Amino acid sequence: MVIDLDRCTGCGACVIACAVENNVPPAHEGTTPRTGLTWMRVVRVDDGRSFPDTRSVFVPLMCQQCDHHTPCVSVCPQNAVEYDEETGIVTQVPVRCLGCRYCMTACPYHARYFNWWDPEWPAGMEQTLNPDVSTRMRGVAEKCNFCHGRLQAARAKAAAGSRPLAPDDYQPACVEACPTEAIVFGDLNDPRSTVSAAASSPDTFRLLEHLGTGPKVRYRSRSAAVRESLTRNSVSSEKEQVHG
Amino acid sequence: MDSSLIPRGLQRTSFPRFLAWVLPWVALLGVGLFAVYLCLAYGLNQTNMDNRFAFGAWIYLDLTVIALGAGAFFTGFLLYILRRKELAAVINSAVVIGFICYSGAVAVLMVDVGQPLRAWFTFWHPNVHSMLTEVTFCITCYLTVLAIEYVPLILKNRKLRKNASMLLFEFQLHKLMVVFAGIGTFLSFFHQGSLGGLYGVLVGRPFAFRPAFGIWPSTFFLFILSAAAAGPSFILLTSWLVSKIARKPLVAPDVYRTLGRISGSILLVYVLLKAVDTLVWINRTAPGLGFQASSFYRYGDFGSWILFAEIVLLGLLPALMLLSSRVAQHTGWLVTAAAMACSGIVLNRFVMTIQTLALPTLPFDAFLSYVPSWQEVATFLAVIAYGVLVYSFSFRYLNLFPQERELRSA
Amino acid sequence: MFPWVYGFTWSTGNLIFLGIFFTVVIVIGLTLGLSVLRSLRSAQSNEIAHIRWKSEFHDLPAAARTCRHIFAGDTRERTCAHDFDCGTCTAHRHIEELRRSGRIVLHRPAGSGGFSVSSERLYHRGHTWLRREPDGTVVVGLDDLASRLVTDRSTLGLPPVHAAVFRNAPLVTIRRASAGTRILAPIDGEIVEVGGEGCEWLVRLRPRSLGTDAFAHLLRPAEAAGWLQYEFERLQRSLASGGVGVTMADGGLPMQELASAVPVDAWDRALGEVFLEP
Amino acid sequence: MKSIRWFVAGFVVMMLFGWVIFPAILYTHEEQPLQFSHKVHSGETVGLPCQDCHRLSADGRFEGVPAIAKCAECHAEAIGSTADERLLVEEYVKKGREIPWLVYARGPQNASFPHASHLIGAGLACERCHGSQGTAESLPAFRRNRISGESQAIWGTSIAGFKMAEWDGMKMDDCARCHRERGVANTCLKCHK
Repeated sequence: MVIDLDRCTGCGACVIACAVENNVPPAHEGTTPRTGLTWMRVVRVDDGRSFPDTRSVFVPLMCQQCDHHTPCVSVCPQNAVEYDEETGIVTQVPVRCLGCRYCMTACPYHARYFNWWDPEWPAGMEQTLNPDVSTRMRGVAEKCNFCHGRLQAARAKAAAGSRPLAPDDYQPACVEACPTEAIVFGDLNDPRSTVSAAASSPDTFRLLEHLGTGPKVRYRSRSAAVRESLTRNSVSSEKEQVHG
Repeated sequence: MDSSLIPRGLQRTSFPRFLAWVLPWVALLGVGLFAVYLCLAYGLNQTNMDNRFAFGAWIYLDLTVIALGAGAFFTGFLLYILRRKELAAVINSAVVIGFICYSGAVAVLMVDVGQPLRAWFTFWHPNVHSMLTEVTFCITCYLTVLAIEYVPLILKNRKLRKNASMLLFEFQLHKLMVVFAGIGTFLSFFHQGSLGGLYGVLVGRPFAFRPAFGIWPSTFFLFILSAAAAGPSFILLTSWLVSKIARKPLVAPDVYRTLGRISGSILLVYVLLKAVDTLVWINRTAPGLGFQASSFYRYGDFGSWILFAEIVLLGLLPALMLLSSRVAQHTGWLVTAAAMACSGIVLNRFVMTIQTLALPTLPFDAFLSYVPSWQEVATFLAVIAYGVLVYSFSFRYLNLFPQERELRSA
Repeated sequence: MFPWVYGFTWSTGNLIFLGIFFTVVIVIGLTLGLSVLRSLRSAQSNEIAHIRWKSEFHDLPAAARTCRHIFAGDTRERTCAHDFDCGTCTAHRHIEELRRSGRIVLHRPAGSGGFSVSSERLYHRGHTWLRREPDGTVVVGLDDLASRLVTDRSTLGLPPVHAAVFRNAPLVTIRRASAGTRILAPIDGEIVEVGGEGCEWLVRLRPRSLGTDAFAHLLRPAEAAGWLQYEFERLQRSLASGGVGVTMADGGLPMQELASAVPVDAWDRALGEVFLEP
Repeated sequence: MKSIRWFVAGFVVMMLFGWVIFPAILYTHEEQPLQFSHKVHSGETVGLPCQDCHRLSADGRFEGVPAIAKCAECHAEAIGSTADERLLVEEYVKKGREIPWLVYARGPQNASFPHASHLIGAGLACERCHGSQGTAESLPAFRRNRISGESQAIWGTSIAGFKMAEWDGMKMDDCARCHRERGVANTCLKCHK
């Protein structure tokens, strides 16, 4: 997945699409920005200058789908977090999770979320639930899995048609919803795919590259200032304003 | 009233006075249990933890009490394996303290996890690469061992020993205690280490991450050493405290000195290795992950003073004090040094758990602060109340300090 | 966890980790099982009395475990490590040999300290004495210190005739203390007669063995005199710090009615100290 | 000796409780709203192929239980004289109501089983998992786990996991074993959602 920050307007369509697709319940009363369930969120990063000169960039942030040495997989005491060799997706199995939250402390991208409340839908709203995604209960962790329910449905559809999975069969909800087509999704291992082409562009970068986690989500921006501000040593600036 | 339960030859306060001491703790325990009920019935939204501060006061409490409870395994190791006979004076008390610390920690963990009923999944589907798996397995086994070590103390109660089968079981069990001491040492070694490894392996938290020796990060070994150093100090501290509260000598001064010496020497080794580890981290590990170590100390109240306090003020200083023969002559100074050593370890656990999570990782992250909710604090206090209660009852009805009778008549 | 559980793999990590875990569990289980088995076996083999004494001996304060040779002046400082079983003590045998060969002489006069010690009696650490009768039986009574504490015979629960008694195991119970105190039997044997009111002895026993080993652990009069004095001091010390006064700062004679001087709330402690109840 | 006798007695009682009494209590015993004979429909009498009622749709979804309209194709009027036949026609077909079948195979909400991948992708026969269900004379009782609310078919009748036939109780272990044998990925989210 490659996200073009220059195209992102911060509209939040991806966030809504993600929540609808993945049966994320409406925020419970008392939820704060720090306790909500947002598999995907858009963070606004300002450059710290005062009003007329300020420059902001919107960073859609979700599970970065780290490569093999993911910080979260190895720490889970009971194999409730898995690395899928076939797709490269880091998966979370809510029914296996005991809610120790070790994976959440391990994740440098803060992309994992905990169900602090029991999920509740207003009466009638449960009719809108996506049958391809299970709902989660209180006390377990969850996160973006590149709309795995869609992958399963796509696989079944391909099998019904006796054909292999095609790139167009499966796109995550956020990709579909983005009005500016800022998010490109596909097989990074396929050198001919659009996503590979986008990923090999010199203005792409990954968050916290130095940690060696090898995220499969890339960001790109033609602005060197943006690239610099998102890749530099995280703790060098204190003035930065953050709006989650 | 309950004099037939009190060990013969020991003087204990009257039952009403004991009740007056116990009741406030029972009340505190009750409040805590109510908080626990809230957390279990309504979920962890009762706490102030959040997605970023996923570990809070409870994990900190767990790491701390388990480090302080290390006195049980280490005293057992010195007494039964290395045959330091003089430590027989505190072994019973050490076992009770160990049991309290570990059972309290496990109890809090059961509240802390989101789905306590699934706790057994870790045994059924263990991920052996996770430090938490190692911790879970070892602590469960070790708590069992501690409970087994506690049993003879209880069976020795004056009323229970009248029953021949209890006495026989106690006698036979006690003869095999060296096996349990050995297993306890083995298990403690691994889980004290794994608790350190818990944070040391977090490559996503450059503040805590340490490179590995073999399969364990350096914090693994530092935690073992620091726990072994804090354990005897804590035993010293509690024995002294109990003797102050009970207003009678419980152990001979030379036992205090022995404990102090043991604690001091291990603490010294620990502080030196910790200093080396910190230097390696500042110069190699942190820059390798793209971070400047000094930048971690620019947030809030977490200045570099914390490093100084941890290593020098509450590390090197108490180590030297505990080793000094002049300090050892004065129980007051010895106790002060032991308290400082324990505080140093408590601070270390605080830095590893709370500071690690408070510091930002992403370039646009904010520094976080977190204040535990009253439910968290009450649960925390309930563990302390539980410990005081278990210890008070044990002290009243069991013979925790074998030297007490002799010291009384001396 | 087990090979048949879903998701189990025979990886090295699993093998090492689970191997160690199961070893630990098995060792804990086996050790626990072994102690249960052993206690069942010792319950059947009538070792209870022996084990009870052994266990309680180790709980006695060091002062109550003083070696008999201190009272005779053979040695200065020594705590018994053999459960008062001098028959198995090599040091005891050694000192006895030295004494027989005249290389050790008593350098402390065996003062009775006001307690009467009879030359025809042997003394047990539990404050009973024993006298061998010509018919092969022995009679057992309370020594001078104990009989001053236990003045009322009606508080004593004596065993029935034909009951088997074991050395260091309870022989008589005193019902006066809150939890009941036991007076220990000096030797193995069988009760043949129970003494009545006014009798100088409590029970008559037929010893299981009449060999020297059966009596080796008992104190001889020369030792008993010093021992009684020492025991009396020990009793006083233990009572004194509790704010109770049976003091004899001037080294005078112990009062005849010692019992009446011990306050009710200290009874338990006093009896426990004297009759070696930990 | 006495203690051994007590032990054996206790052992037998506990085993009986765990293996016979508890499972009997744990599962409900519910009859289907009406009896249906697979044998009549698929056998010589009518001779319908399985796919006539249980169909894979083009998007890969499986239509497990046919709607009442499917039944109405033949049963617009009563064909036989049995009570169930009358019930079907009077209560459901004529009123246009769906039959509230108790679906044996309805799995837990967190599991997904794409029939398409198994039937077409892997080429498995229906009988591989459903056994002789397709030729059975009557419908067995539906047994629901009182705690989880799931059908017993998900767990299988044999608690110990001793299987008489391949289709006897399709537990997760059975899925996993087949995946392993066929070299299909065994990750959690392969089947869970």
